[in-house]
Parts: sequence; structure tokens; C-alpha cells
Amino acid sequence: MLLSAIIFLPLVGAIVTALVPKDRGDLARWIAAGVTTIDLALVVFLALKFDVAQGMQFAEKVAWVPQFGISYNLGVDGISITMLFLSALLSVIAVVASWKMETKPTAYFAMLLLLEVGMNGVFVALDFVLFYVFWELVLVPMYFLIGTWGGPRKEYASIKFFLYTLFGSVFMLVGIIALYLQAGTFDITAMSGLGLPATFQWWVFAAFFLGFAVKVPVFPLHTWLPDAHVEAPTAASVLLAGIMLKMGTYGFIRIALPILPHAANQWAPFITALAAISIVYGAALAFAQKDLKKLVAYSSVSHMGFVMLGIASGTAEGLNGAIAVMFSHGVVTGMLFLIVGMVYERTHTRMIQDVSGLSHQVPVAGGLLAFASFASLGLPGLSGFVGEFLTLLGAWKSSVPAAWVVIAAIGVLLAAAYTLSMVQRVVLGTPSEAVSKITDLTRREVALLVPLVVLTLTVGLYWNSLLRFTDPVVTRIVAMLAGA
Amino acid sequence: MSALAWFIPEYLLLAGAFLALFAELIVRREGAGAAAGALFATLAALSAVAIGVRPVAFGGMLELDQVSVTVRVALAVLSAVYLLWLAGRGMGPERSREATALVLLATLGGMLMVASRDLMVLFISIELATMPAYVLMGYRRDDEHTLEGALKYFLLSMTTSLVMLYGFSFLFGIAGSTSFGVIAATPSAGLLGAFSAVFVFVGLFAKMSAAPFHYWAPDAYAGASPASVAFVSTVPKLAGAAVMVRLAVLLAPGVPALPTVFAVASLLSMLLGNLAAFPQSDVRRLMAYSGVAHTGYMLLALSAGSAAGNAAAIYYTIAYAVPSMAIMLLAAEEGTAVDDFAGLAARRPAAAGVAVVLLLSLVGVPPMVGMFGKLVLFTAALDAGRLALVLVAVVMSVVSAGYYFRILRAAFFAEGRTERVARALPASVAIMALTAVTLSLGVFTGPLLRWLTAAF
Amino acid sequence: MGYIVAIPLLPAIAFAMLAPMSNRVRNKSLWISVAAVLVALVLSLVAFVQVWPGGHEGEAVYHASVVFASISTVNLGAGVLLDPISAVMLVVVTLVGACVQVYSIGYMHRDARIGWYYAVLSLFTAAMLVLVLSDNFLQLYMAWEVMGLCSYLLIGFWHEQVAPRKASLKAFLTTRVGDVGFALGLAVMYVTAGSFDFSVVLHGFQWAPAVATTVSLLLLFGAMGKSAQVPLHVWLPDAMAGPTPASALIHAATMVAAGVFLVARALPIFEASGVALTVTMLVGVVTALVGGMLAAVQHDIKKVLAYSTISQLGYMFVALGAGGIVAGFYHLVTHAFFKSLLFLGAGVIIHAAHTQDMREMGGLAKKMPVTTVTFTIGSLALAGIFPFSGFWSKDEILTVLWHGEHYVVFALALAAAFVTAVYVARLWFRVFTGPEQSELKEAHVEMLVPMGVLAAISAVIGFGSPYFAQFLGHEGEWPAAPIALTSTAVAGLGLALGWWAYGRRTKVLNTRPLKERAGFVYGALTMKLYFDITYDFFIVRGYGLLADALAVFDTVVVDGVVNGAGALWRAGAQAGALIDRYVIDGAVNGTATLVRAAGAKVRRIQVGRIQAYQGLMVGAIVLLMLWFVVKGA
Amino acid sequence: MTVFQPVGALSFMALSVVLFSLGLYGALSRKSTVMVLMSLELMANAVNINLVALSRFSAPAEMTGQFFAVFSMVVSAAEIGLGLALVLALYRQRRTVEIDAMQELKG
Repeated sequence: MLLSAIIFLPLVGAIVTALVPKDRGDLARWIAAGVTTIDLALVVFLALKFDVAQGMQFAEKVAWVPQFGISYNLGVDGISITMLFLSALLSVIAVVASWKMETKPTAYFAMLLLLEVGMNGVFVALDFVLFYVFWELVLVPMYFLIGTWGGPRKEYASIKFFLYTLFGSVFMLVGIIALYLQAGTFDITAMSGLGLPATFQWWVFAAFFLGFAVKVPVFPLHTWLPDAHVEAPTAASVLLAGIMLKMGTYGFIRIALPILPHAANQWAPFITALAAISIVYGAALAFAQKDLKKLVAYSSVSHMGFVMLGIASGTAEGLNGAIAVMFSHGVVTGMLFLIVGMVYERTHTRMIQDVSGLSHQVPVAGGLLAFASFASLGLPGLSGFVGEFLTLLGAWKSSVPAAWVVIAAIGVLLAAAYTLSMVQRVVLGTPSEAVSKITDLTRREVALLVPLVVLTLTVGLYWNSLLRFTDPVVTRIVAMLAGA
Repeated sequence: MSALAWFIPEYLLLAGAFLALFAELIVRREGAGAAAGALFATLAALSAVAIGVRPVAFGGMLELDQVSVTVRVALAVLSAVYLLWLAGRGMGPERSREATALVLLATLGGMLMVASRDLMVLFISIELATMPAYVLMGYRRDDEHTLEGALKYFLLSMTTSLVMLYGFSFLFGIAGSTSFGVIAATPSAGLLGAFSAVFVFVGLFAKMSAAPFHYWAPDAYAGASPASVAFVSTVPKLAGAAVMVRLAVLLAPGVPALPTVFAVASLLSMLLGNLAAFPQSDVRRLMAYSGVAHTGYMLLALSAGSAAGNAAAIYYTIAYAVPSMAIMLLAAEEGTAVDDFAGLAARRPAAAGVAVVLLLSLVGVPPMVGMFGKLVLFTAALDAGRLALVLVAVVMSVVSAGYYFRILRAAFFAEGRTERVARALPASVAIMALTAVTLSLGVFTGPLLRWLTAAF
Repeated sequence: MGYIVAIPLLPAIAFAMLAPMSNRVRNKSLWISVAAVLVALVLSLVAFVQVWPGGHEGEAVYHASVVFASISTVNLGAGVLLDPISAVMLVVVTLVGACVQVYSIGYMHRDARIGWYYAVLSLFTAAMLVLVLSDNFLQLYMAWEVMGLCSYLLIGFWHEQVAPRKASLKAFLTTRVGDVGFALGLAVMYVTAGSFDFSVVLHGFQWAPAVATTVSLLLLFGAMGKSAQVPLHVWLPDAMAGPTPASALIHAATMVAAGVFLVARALPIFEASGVALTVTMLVGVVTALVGGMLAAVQHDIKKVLAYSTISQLGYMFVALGAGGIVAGFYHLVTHAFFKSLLFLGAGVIIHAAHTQDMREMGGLAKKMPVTTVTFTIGSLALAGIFPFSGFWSKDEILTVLWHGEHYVVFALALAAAFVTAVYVARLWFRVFTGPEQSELKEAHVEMLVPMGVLAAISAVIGFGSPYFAQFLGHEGEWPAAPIALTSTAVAGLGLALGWWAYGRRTKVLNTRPLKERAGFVYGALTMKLYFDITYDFFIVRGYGLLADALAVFDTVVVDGVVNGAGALWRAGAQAGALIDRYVIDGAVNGTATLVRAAGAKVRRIQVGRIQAYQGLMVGAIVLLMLWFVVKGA
Repeated sequence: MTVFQPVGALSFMALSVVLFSLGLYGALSRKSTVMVLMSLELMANAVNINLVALSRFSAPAEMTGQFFAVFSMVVSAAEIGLGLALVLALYRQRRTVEIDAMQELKG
């Protein structure tokens, strides 16, 4: 019952918040904050009771459309518990970060809560149809978050985001149905390990690849990300980068690899090539950006390239590294977007040349931005390094062509290039005219960032705090891949 | 109870129709006729549910199997909700009395169509269902566009139903009897059998506005008042779908190439419907083409030729009819141009929320019923090896998101007039009911589908 | 022996305390950081004593580690390993660190952000100590990168000005280029040996020559980045934009030595590959020579010392390449002391002369006796003059080269020694003799005391070379007399040339005369006169051209390449942005417009005429019937 | 001598097809809507002929075909009445029954 509560509590919250009269924005705020905090508490309670040794736990299964084998089937294992925790945590932070939202607050917080329902749902659904329902459900609130509270080109960005992801996911639906026709059920766990015919696996993997790659995003399907990020309000950006990108990679790890191991091995070289290109391409474009948010958006493309590299490697190190990058990218990029948002609230500009000398004028903001940037470029001791290093190890260890791994390693250097050249201009140097009058972060804003800083350090220094959860599951998936 | 009693819903509708004509004389209020009609339709729906499945009656003329019962109930509910809305809003300048009578008669015709097992009864009930639709489409007597639209609908529909009748005559000729049982039993009659099937399905394609026989729909809808379009685009179409499924089952053994015909029609409808809808600025014309597209999806299910495919076709048509009627009713309240929806979120947030649920259901986004309809439909089609068509359907539903979202974008992101339209409780209740069904029907997909598949 | 863990922990705690309140701290709280490094020094000495008899080559005196990551069967741990090499490095790092921190109190006391300076200094010391004590290559790599961060922060300390900002970015990126190689080396090591631990990788695993070569070359590439070997040396001269004491600690003694330490640690892999050793030696000797020559043509005193460091590091790589781990390591130790002394001295000189350009300096000897004495000891040690430490360690290296029959490399090393002597003399005479250019006064006592300590050590430590060898587990003996004499002769010659060119001048001279005179002096020394003309032709013009070419080469080519890469990269990025906007986004928006165009075209079928519709429908029916006829349903 | 041999079902069906095609041609080409309605009526009668003929030849015992024809006639009458009403209403608005005048709704 715990998992259903975690998913549907925010749904109830969303409905209640939507019904709150329009002028009582503060009431809506507190409801949203209360609901998300309780949800986080439930997830933490779940994590504490979670036994690392066993596989799927807290399972709930109720028949829904029996003759198609569709069932309301929830369950949590090592990987989904980490993502669920990230989703719950970032939701709380997103709500608190938009505390001063004035335009239509009730609708805004209702959308945030609805978003959390979708995100939590995806990570715990074990039935394809349920997974697809939550997968698509996430699109609607994000469309309205970007479309209504976004920046100048919000309409174009929101519809582009919606159509891009919908295009990918409908092909995924075809893949799901094809799998159903072959396996006779929509249950994900029952399907992993089935010896499906090779060519069939290949085509279904292609369908899933399209659906997930758009979400990750992998080069060349990524052009929706910068627009969506630049136009989305801060909280939406945090959730979009923090969690929604991970739904794609989670899809690969939960669905594509275990169920279609043979095809996964066949596709590995292609995915590695795309991943390496994404890393370098994302880094190149981040380097060329003039808008801070766009820079962080393109850095996400580069980081998610590492995740795909880890997934394509199919080795224990690679997959653990992939999940580590997913987790750390969620935390670090969440921090980056929060700080950029806070700076934007004060200076009303995101152009890199207008913002400089933060460390002088607002040392706390400057310091935290520098800290987040160093975590993002993969400085050892911070969580960014864990994933990237393990992915490189895994990629080198796997049968993937070495050239791509070298390119990915160069990607680490390029990450340092664009991050530090941003830090140079924005954090260091003399305060620019826009920065010279602003005040430093309030206690509320700092309180938002502290948990993320703590997480970055704990995972960065003691890797097992994260690997303890993911390693058992990864070992099983690797065994499956080796078997195919 | 005797066979006569099985058709209480029909009697109720008939009584309702006549009573509606004179209700205003008894009760002074304008909407009284529609309200009475709504009450009778609801009673008809309840009694239809109570009666349930029955064996053949009236010497093999009518039969109430699972499909007929489901569609009967759906038709009755839809017309009840429509009349409830009519009681709230009325037909604009015109009197709503005659409209109520026409609606009830058309629903009656629909019910008979679905239950008929004989060519003659089928022909008469089809005519009974369509003729009120002609009048409804031309309801605004003094508007030349409405009349022109109605005339186009009349002429094109009459031509195709004559072709269908011609087909019926051949079917009768081959089998020697008009009863479906005998027709099913006669061996296939080669080319003549194929021609007769073609003629029959031309008529049905026209009624369902499937390409390339859909020409009347865009012009007729664009001319007519949105209220009448709400009814004509859903109830007769649902009845037509049920008849098409039944005839497909009947004629398929004799004409092996029939599923391919459906596939071709489906492809044309999906492509033409979705693409032509893209540049539309009038909601009625947009929904006309959307109707063509959704008929395309329904035909895709039919082209699977399997029991699951047929059940999916019926289920999908219901899943299409409910939200479309609601959207057209909303358009009737807010205005027929897409720009009339501008600023809807500001002035009527609840209505805007409803619009989101309805449009997303038509696109096929979960958790609305549209997605389950498409899921079931694609499963049946893929099972029958229609991969190419399914991929076209999938891409086209993404394209459909494009034009449906133009309405949403107008509603949420554009500034429009701020004064609200007058509050009419029955109308809002009607739309809310339809939205509730759109949201919740998905959960009952399982039992509903098992019930429908039992009929084939 | 648990206190070993405290050594790196103390500076780390100091950093943790100083960092948050970095710009509000008053001078009093600096002592937290200084105290931390002093206690660490004491503990290091205690550790050194415990390891004292030394001699057990390879196996650790104390080893403890904790697992921080477990992936399926493999456990990655972080640990503390105390053996002779790390014991020596502990003392060196903490001692130089202490001297620099004490010195900085005087040097930096007027700077507003001194708190942040000390915080980063402590973090750096902690990172270096973790690197020295690490028991596996992964932990070494992680500490290595954190040090890179600290060097970035220290070089860019005065980030208001543009130069330090550019220099810090360049430093971080160039070292990061090396780190890419290092990371790949680790990946190959992990894949072949299955672990990073020294115990497994160095002693427990039989390395096949081919894979050993790849690993060692990659590690060498990383070491070249950090220890500024040619061609990755471009960042060190620019790094002089940072505060001088920081340069003293980082760019003289500790960080740049990390590369040498890495190669020393990984020597068993290098030996397994063989090829890697020769490559290391070549890189070392080339860097030594080039570094020396470039030092001789610089006008900024700190740049001279920077190039000198590059050259001396080259020496260490030569020693390691030739298999003489003791010689290389010993030179690292001595170099750490006299080079940090020179840098601290340079700090005082710049404070006094208010400029870094040697041409505007002169006559410091009279007014600044203590600085002069200590600086002279450091210079003589650098030049390799008996009895100072430089002489002993440089001779060790020459002896190793001689015994290893690397005669060509030996000759080049001698040439490098000669050039070293030349630029030391040039620097010394230019700074301390000649007319006073500005009013001078001696430095504060906090600055002089550490210099004095370092000077004493530089003078004395030379005599410990054989004991040092035994400490590291190799038999050590006094350097062979003939080699000692030749090296002293060469050094003396260099100094004489320096004195000849700069010592007895009356007015300020630029470098041009040195080039002419060098030709004649060298000519006179050759045995037979008839060599004269040919040497003139080669040496004078050769030297002049070479020096200029190298200067040009350095700024235009190598720097150019590095900056060019930056510019190229920026252009690539712009192109990428264009691709993104027009090619991919174009395709996406293209499909949208395509659909809209298709829609418009399809829409035109609806002409409005009823009979047109009927015609179309009849046509469809006829087509359907024809199709049935053809198919014969 | 009997000039007329008994005629088979085929010729009736042929007559019906000819009449049907004529009606169809009329519906497609006539300019006045009333004439189009007349042509449609012609097509309806063609179908009736077909029904009666087939009833006579394939199922002479029960007269289903004849009933079908009667029903069809009744329905056509009702429809034509409706059609003419529509044309009349349109005439009152546009003063013309030209079928080509009915093309303002398009796109």
C-alpha cells in the first residue's frame, strides 16, 4: 500500500490545490509543501525499510484488464528506489524554490504536484501500460508549466517539447504492444529473461530506443531540451533536468536491457557512438552559449551522453556509473538551475557577459555556483566524478570500440573547458553593473541548496552510499546481458 | 416477458418524441421539451440496461446481442446528455422543441439499426436515423450557409444510400431472402457478391464520413449550428459503426478482400483527416476532419478482421463519440472559431480544464479513455499484421496533437474576452458528465471489452 | 601508528574551518592553518623516525585502508601507506608547506582575502599529503585533481585582473589534458590488472610489455601535464601570475613534483615496459635543455625560476628514465628546498624592487644582506656547486647516466647543467650587483626566518646522499670523483661566463652581448684553435637563432597551439550551435511546415461543389469495382 | 406465333443497371437541384425494378422483394419531400436553385 500512497498522495494534493480559490496562493503553497514533504518522508521510510539483498520489494499487483494481461503492478528495486528518492527530494525543493510565485499560484502548484505523480509513477510501475500512462502523464503538467509560466518563446518551446516526446513515446507504445503480442502479458518483470527471437528483439529495441532516446536526450534528438529549459520557470527546469531526463535512461535499464538483451548487445556500438557524439557535441555547444540556462541545458546533453555510454557498455562498472551519473546529474544540475534561477530573480538577466563578479557581491551564491560547477565538471571528491569515471572504466572494459571511449574521455576535458570559462566570467572578476546592486541568498534559498551540497559530498566521498542500492540489480542485469 | 417488452426503450423514445412537441403547451418554460426528452432518454437507457441480451425476435428481424445492448445504452445515454445540455442552452434563436423530437427519433432509428438482422429493417432504420439528421443540420432556417450545408448533406447522403440500397437488392437477389442468417449461409457469389458488398459499404463509409466518401461532412458541419453538429457527428456515427461491424462480419466470408478495402479506406481517412484538419481555424470544420481521422482509426480495427478487432472498433467509436460531443457542446457555448476559445482559462477555468481532458483523450494521451481505445485498437491491428498502418496511425496521432493543441493554446496562453457566458447548470452538468466518462471509462476497459468480444 | 591518518586530516580540518568565513577572518585566525601544518610537520618527522633505518624496499611500514566503493566483485578502497618514499615526501611537503605558510603571513598581510588564501593553501597541503600517502592509483588520481583545483584557485587568486584569470584557466586546462591521459591509463590498468592497489598492480601482477607500455606512456602523459614537461609546460610560466609564496609551494616543491612521484610509484610498470623508460629519459633531457635555455632569455625573475623548475624536473625525469629512482628522488627533495627558497627570495626581491623585471633591479647585496646570503646559497645549490645540495643530487643523476652508458644523454645533461649555471649567474649578477635602481630595505623577520631554515637545509642536506640511498633500500656511495670534477668544472665555467657577461659591467646590459661573448669564451676553451671558426659559426649563430627560435616557438607554436586549440574549439562550438539551430531544428520545424503545407493542399480538394463531390465518389466506387474485377475476389 | 419469349432475370437487371446509370448521370450533370432530385428518384425506381425482378426470379414463394420495393418507394417519397423543402428554403434565401450556387462552404 505504501507505493500507491507515494504515488497518489500528490494526486490528491494536486486536486485540492486546484480547488483552492485563486486569490489564496499562500494556502496552495503550504498544501503543496506539506504534501511533497510527507511524500519525501514516506520515500525515506521506504528506503530505510528497503533490504538491499532482495530484488523487487513492496510489490502491489491488482488485475486491471485481465484478458490483455494488464495489471496495476507496482514494485521497487535498487535502481528505482534511488530515482524515487531523487524525484521526491527535488519535488520538495521545486515547491519551496517557487515560494514567491505570484501569477496563478494555485494552478502552478497543482501542476507541480501532478508532475510528481507522473515522475514517481514511472519509477515504480512494473506494468507496461501503467508505465506508459505515467510516462505520458508527465507531459501534460510540464507543457502547461512551460507554456503558462515560461519565458518569451514559451509557446514554441512547450509545444515543441510536447510533440517531440509524444513522437518518441507513441513508437514506444507500438514496441510495447509488439512485446505483448509476443509474450502474452504486459508485466515487465515477467518478460525479462524471455528468449525472444533476435530480429524481433532488434525491431522492438528500435522502437524503444526512439521513445527513450528522445527523453534522454541523445544527439540528434536533443534540440527540444535547450528551448524547454530556457523558457521553463526555475522549478520546472529543476524537475525537467533533475528527473524527467532520467526517465529515458531508466527506461533503458529497466526495460530495454533486461527484456531485449540480445538486441542491446547488437545496438551497443551504435549507442556508444551516439553517446560519445552527444558528450562532445553537448560540450561544444555549451561552450558556445551566451545564455547561462542554455549552457546548463547543453551540459545536460553532455552528461546524459555519459549515461548512455555506461548503459551501452553493458558491464557492471558501466551500468553502476550510468546510474551514478543519473543521480549526481539530478542533484548537481538541480543546484545549478536553482542558483541560476536565484541570480535571474535578482539581476533579471541570464546573459553570461552581463553577469560577472558574483563572488564579490554575493559570495554565498558565487561560492555555491562554483561548488556546483566543479561537481558538474567531475572533480573527484564530488559526485560528478563517480559516475563519469566508472562509465569510462565500464566502456573501456566492454567490447565497445576504444576510439569512442577516448572521445568520451576528451569529453571530460571539454566539460572542464565550458564550466570553468563560465565560472571565470560569472563568479570571478569584478562585479558587473547588473550584479553590483543585488543582495545575497536568503536563509530559505540556502536551506534549499544545503541538502544537495550534502548529497554531492556524501556520494562523492563514499561511493557505496549509492552503489549499495544499485550494485545488486546491476549485477543481475549484466548477467542477463552476458547470457544473451 | 414477451418479445414486445424487449423494446420498451424504443417505445419510450417514441413517446418522448411526441410528448416533447407538445410539452411547451403544458409547461410554459422554453427548455421543458428538451428536459422531458432527456428524462425519457434516460429512462430508455435504464430500461435497455435492465433488459440486457435477448435472443432473436419478430421472426428474425431484430436481435439484442452484446453489441446491440452496449450501443443501445451508449446511444440513449449520449442523447440523454445532449438533451440535458439542450434544456440548459437551447438551439440559439430557434425553438428547441422540434430539435428534441428529431433527436429522440434519430436515436430510435439508431437503436433499431443496431438491433436489426434483416436488410429491410436495416434500410428503414438507417433512413429513420438519417432523415432527422438532415433537418437538424438545417435547423437554422434563415441562415443560407446552414441550408446549403444541409442540402449538401442531403444530396450526397441520399446518393450513397441509394447505392447502398442497390447493394442490398443484389444481396437479396443472391440469397433469396433479406434475413442476415440466410445471407450468411449462402455461398459466395463471386464478382456480383463483391460488387454488392462494395455498394453496401460505400453507403456506410459515407455515413461514417470515411474518406473518400466524407465530402459532405466538412461543409455540412461548417454550415450547421455547433449544437446540431454535436449530435449528428456522434450518435448516428456510433450506430453506423455498429452496423458496419455487423455487416463486415456478415459479408467477410463471401468477400475475402474486404479487410483490404477497410485498410485502404482507413489509410486515406487517417491521412486526409489529420492533414486537412491542421490548417483549420473553425472548430466545426476541424472536428469534421477529426471525425474523418477517427473513423480511419476505427476502420483500422475493422481491417484486422478479428473478434478483438471488431470489439475494439465499437469501443473506439464510443471512446471517440463522448469527448467529441463534449467539445462541440463547449464550442456551442463559447463560439465556433478557434480564436473564440482565447482566454478561456481566465474566464472559465473549469471549462478550460475540461477542454484539456477532452482534447488529450482525442490525441490518445493517458489516463483518458482515448489512449485505452488506441491501445486496444493497435493491439488488435498489430496482431493481424497491420504494422505499416499502425505506424501511420501512430504518427498521425502525433500530428493530431498539433491541431488539437491549437485550441488548448488559444484557451490557455492567448488573451481573450473576459466576460463569462451566462451560467446554465444543466448544460454544465451535461459537459461534466461527458468529461467524467472520458476520464473514468479507461478503468472499465477490461470488462467492457470482454463483454463486446463475446458477441463475435 | 594511527596518527598517520591525522597528517592529511589536520590541514583538511583547517580548510573546513577557514573556508566558510573566508573573507571575514582576521589575521589571528590564520594561525589555525599555520598550526595545522606545523603539527603535521612534527607528526611527519615522528613517522620519518619510525621508518628511519629504512632499507626495506617496497614493503610498507604501516598500511590501513577502508572500502568506499564495491562493484560486483571489485572493491575500491582509500588507504594510507607509509613506506620510505612516502615518509620522505611527507617531511618535504610539510616542511616546505610550513615555511611557505609562515612566510605568507608577512607577504600577504595587506591582502583583504588572506583568509581564503590560507584556506586554499591548507586544502592544497591536505590534498598533497593524501596523494603522498595513497595506497592505490585511484586515490592518487583523485588527490591529483583536487590539487589541480587548488592550483587553479591560487593562480587565479587576484581574479580581479585579467592575467591571473587567463593563467589559471590555462593551467587547469593544460593539466587537465594530461589528466585525460592519466584517466585512460587508469582505465587500461583496471581492465588488465583488475584493481588500482599498489600491492596488486605493482608487485602482484605480471605485466606484458605491450600493455605495460601503453599504461606507462599514458601515466607519463599525465605526469608531463602536471610536472610541466615539454610540450605541456606552457602553463607554468603563466602560472607566475599567482602570489609568489603560493608559487613557491606549488610550482617549485610539491605539486609539480607530484608527476615525478607518480612515475616513481609506477616505476615497476615502467620497467616492465622498457620503452617507457627511454621515452621518460628523452622527455626529461629535452625538457631540461629547453627549460634551461628559455630560462636564460627571460627578463621576469619569476619566469626564470619557472623555466628553471621545468628544467630541473626534466632532470628528475631523466634520472627516473635511466632507472636511478634514488637519484631522481633525491634531486626532487633537494630541488624542493632550494627552489622554494629561491621563490621566497624572489618574493622578497620583488617586494623590495617593486618590479619583477630583472633589468630594473640591481645592487641588492648592500642593503639586504640576509636575503643575499640565503638567495646565494639557493642559487649555488641550483647551479650544482660543491658543497651545496644541488651538486650532490645532480651528480647522482650524472653518475646514473654514466653507469647506464647513456653517453649522449649524459652530454646533453652536462650542457643543461652549463646553461643552468649561466642563467643562475645572470640572475644573481643582474639582481645583486650593479647600481641600485630603487631604495631598498630588508624584509620582515617572518619572511627571513623560513628562508634561513630552507637555506640551512639546502646547504647541509647534500652530505646525506648515501644515507638517503640506504633509507630508500638501495646501496649508496659517494659520487665518483671524475664525474664530480667535470660537473663542477662545467658549472664553474657557466658561472664564469655569467660573471664575464654580466658581473663586471658598468652599465645595464641586455642579453645581446652575452651571445657574442659566449662565442669567444667557448672558442678559447677548445683544445685546438682550428675548431674556432666552425664553433663560432655553429655556437654563436646557432645559440642566437636557437634561443630566439625557442622563444618564438614557445610563444607562437606551443602557446599558439594551445590558444589556437581554444580558438579552434570556440569556432567549432559556434559551428555546432549553427548546426543545432538550422540543421536539426530546421529539420524539426521543417516537418511542422511540411505537415501544414500538406494540410493546405489536401484541404483544397474540398471545392464546395456538390456534383464535384458526387463525381469523386462515383470515381472511387468505379475504381473499387475495377479493383475487384482485376483481383477476381 | 409468340413474338415474346419469357424473359430471364438478367434482362430486368440490365434494365435496372441502365436506369440506375442514367439516374446517376443525371444527378452529376443537371444544373438545377430539382432536376438532380428527379434523377435521384429515377435511381430509386431502378432499384425497385431490380428488387421486384429478383423477388420474382430468385424467391417467388414469399414476396419479400415486393415488400422491400414498396417500403423503398415510401421512404423515397418522404426523402424527396424533405429534399424539396430544403431546396425551397434555400430558394427563398438565394432566389436560385442552381446547384453551382451552393459552393460557398469549402476548404
